[in-house]
Amino acid sequence: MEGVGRMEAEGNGRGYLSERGWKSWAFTLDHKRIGAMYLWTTTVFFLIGGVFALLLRLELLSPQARYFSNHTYNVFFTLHGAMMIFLFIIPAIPSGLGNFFIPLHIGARDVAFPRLNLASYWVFAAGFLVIIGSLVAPMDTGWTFYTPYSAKSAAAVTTLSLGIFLIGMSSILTGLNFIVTIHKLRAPGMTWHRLPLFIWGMYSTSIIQVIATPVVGVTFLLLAAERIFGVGFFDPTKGGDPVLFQHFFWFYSHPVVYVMILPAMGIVSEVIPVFSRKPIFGYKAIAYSSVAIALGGFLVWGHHMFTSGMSPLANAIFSLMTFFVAVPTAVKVFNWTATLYRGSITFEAPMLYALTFIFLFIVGGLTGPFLGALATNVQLHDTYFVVAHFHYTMMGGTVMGFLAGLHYWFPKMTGRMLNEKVARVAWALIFVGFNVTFFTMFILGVRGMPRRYAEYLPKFHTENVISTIGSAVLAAGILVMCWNFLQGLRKGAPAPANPWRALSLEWRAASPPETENFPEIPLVTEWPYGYGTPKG
Amino acid sequence: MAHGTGHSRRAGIAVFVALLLLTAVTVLVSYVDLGLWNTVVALLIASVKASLVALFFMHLKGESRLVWGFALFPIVFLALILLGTLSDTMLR
Amino acid sequence: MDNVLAFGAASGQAGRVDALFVMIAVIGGFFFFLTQGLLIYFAVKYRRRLPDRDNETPAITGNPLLEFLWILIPSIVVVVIFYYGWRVYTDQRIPAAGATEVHVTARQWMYEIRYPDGRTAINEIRVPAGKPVKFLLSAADVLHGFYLPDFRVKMDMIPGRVTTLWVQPDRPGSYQIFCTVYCGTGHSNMLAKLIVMSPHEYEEWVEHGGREGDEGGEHEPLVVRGERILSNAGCLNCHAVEGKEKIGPNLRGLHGSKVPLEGGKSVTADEEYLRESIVDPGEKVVKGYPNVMPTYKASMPPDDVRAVVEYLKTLK
Amino acid sequence: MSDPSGEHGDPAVAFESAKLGVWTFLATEVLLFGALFTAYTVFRIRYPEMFRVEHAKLDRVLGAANTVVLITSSLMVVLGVDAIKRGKARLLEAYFGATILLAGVFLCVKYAEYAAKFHHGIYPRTNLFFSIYFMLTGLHGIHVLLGMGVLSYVIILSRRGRLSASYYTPAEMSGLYWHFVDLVWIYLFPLLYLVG
Repeated sequence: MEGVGRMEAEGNGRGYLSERGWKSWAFTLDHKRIGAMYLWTTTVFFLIGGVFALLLRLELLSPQARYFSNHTYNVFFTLHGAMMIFLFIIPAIPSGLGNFFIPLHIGARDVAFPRLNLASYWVFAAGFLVIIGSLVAPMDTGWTFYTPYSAKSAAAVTTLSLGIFLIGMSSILTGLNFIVTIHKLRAPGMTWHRLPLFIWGMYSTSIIQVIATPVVGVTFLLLAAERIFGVGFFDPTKGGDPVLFQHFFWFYSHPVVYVMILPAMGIVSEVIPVFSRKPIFGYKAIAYSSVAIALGGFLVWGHHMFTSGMSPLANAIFSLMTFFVAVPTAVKVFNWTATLYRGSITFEAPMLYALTFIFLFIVGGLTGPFLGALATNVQLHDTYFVVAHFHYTMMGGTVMGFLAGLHYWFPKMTGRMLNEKVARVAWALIFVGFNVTFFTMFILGVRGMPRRYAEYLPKFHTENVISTIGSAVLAAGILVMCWNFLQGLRKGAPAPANPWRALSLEWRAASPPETENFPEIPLVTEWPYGYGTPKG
Repeated sequence: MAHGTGHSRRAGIAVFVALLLLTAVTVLVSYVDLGLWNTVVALLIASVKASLVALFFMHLKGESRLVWGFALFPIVFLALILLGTLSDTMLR
Repeated sequence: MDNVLAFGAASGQAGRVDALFVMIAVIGGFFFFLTQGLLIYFAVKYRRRLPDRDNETPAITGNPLLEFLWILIPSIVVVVIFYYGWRVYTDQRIPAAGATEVHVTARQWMYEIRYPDGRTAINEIRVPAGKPVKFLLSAADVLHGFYLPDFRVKMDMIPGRVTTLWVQPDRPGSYQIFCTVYCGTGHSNMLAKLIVMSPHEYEEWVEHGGREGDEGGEHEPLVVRGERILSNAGCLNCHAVEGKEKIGPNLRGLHGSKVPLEGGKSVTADEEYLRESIVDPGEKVVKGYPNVMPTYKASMPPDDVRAVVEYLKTLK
Repeated sequence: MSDPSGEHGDPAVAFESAKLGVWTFLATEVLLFGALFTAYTVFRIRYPEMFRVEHAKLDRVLGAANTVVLITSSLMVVLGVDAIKRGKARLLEAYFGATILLAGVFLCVKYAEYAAKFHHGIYPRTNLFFSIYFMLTGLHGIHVLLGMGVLSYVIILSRRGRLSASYYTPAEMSGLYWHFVDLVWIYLFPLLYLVG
């Protein structure tokens, strides 16, 4: 695939990767290097979190405690949840891929505040070090830290609170940086309606990070204060209200699922047109639905609390709002599907993962109304149905989007191509393993198995065994994929500047991009989805 | 970039005096028992003071719509977390 | 619409929840096959055929009517689902007149039941069929849950507050109760039963003093009786007989053994020690175990304690 | 919305970016205090009697004095920023120095109030009103401390001759932050000291 346009700088060696030595990384102000550091860090935590998940599945092979005590099981599911949420899925796409590609997408040399960007990474690093430090007395509270249990637990909750506060700060600063970057540093001619949809997703995400994260920050401060000073906001014996903790927690933690999913949706919106050779269908609808989801996401936090003894009015309002936030998500799915219509579709790994995202996200999305409707929520809440729904949207959604992005941009980030055959084998294993693991959990949930159970009644045995087998297949897929990435890094074929013949700006930079990104700031004259012929 | 002028200094001092007066008023009113109205009056005065600070000290008055947006935006969410939480705690 | 799902609904209310479930499943199923079908159909039909001519796709960028429709139709559908879900829920929350009230207090890791006439029990609620029951739920330490899957209902149990849950059990039978809010080490062992008896049996049971110990008859051997009480009173939620330890020490081989206590002393586990550990567990806490066991002074009469101790003595 | 430029070098873009960044940061701060204000409202509605009795234990004269101190410090910042816009770096340093001094006075008064409370056996754990009082004023106090740090940094920059009539972004931005700290206190004072 020889150069598509004369504008493109051909990859001349290692680009932004030329400089060597740890100092060139630790003190770098280059958004690409900072993004790469986030990607490495978060991927490691993804793998660690995955190991915990496998240990959980292993224990659930038998109804009775066999390999670990109940306490150990509880520690494992807490660590699985907390690591996956706070150290992988929240930072992975926004801070990792976002850092790398926002400036490249909008035609800027860097983010608005490069020093702040580096500081964000190190605050993040401090946060995860503190969290690792809290393992001296590992948490057994679940990643939701519900009071009063978390206020009484003998585990190092105070330390962990501090760690999550730091992670939150990093997240806020990154979001702030992106907002300003997108407002102020777009290349000439890059109007809002010429922005790639990934940028719309990232912008909406950043808004949520800036608005919602401080609330969870202060919530964890209050939890720490409750343990240190005996402050009683959440302590019923002092007149406090444990449910207030849940309000604060979910005011952040519900919008934050959109921090996870919106950038992934952005990636899918990038990948689908490129591999269908068609313009994206309904650009404005996709762009504005990202914003609508981000804002609407703030109105629905109460649906995590329908059985928490909330007032009937609050239950009704939050249920209604929950349903409305489903509409813009549905719109996106319809638009992606319509983009495929009359395309010329190829199935390279990024496209496979993007299509998988849509497929699994539809399952996750359509199981949402069961949980949004009050009466069925009362039945299904806190059962494996919720676990399955959550994993279909977050792992089937966000993680598949993340993998689509990694495969799509791997040539750009590293200057090397991946082995397509191995990538497809990995994809097949992941797809099958995922569905076997998590679809079974819907059945478990409908049959009434509560979540967070170290031991369970024998009648749930069969499904749990099937699910565990699925998780092994899934893990095998992930391993093959990791191996493929490492092989690609070491000896992948050199990548051209634009292997996928895509139109967005990052492909005009070299692979890997030079530190300055572009030889000169590009002048933008059209949107990035001009595929196809106008009168085809 | 607007440069400092005598006018902006005079405006700053005028706002300062207004803030002092309003502080005095709110303290004096608090000694009178108005029932629930004490809270309303106190919050009203505080909001006037806050607006003065934002408009003049923080130059919101002459800012672009973008900055206005970012200044007002969080207040919507403040209202949201308050009302959302109260819709539960007040009506249980 | 009873029994629409594979596992039985235990009440009319549950049937309505199932009907809602089926409705959402049908609507969801329709959209599932529509979207997934189109996705797969397009992916297959429009796969690349002519590598060198793949820029000859039509540049379709949108279709206002289509986009309007697929905003409008989902909006209507979700409002309908919301309304139905809300109605079923509201009806479910309003208790029928004349409900029997049962107080349930959760603590780590058991349910303490108190009936209006003062009877108490652990982890076992008995009610007559055909009469509404209202549970007044509370928690003594941390958040717990009260989930009756057969009735499709659950409610969190919150310290310092009373929440309520109401069911109309129609058919006699034994129904599982789960704790659904994570509450610590023993969370998954925090199980209880709702036993719905025919009105006639229930009357008889109440007249006999409403104790679980009595269905074995007067000539039941003490050890058999002790074993039954042990499993009914929730002891096994925290104490395994053998195998992997749960929250407290295992029971097999306990009698006669030397037990190290918190504070450095130790004691031989004789009958008196076992008795005391049941009615006043905080008095002598075994070294290395949390002091979390509640007292059984009120819920287990001396005869029953004696039976349990006799049974423990057989676990060699 | 101004035309995008994509260039870092442009000082006008840098100034606008910094300003937008600070306002975005302040949005975060609003929600940070917002959670505590929500807790305040919830408990005040639930326990009106406790709030009425307990708030009387606070010294409203000291609170008012501190309000005046903070408002004055805000004026100092306004005058300081105005000075550097006219190129008078020494004057900026003097005004910002005065601000830091006033912030110190504010914290001393706060310290005296805390000490008096502790002396009377009143701690954050005493009751919900004082839980809220200590959390809100404590969090605000931390902001004052941070503000003192930021203002000191601006003074150092100015002493090194880095600020001028054509480049005064750090002074302006630290000023925005300081006014916000003042603005939060404008609400804290009546809510905690004046109405119960």
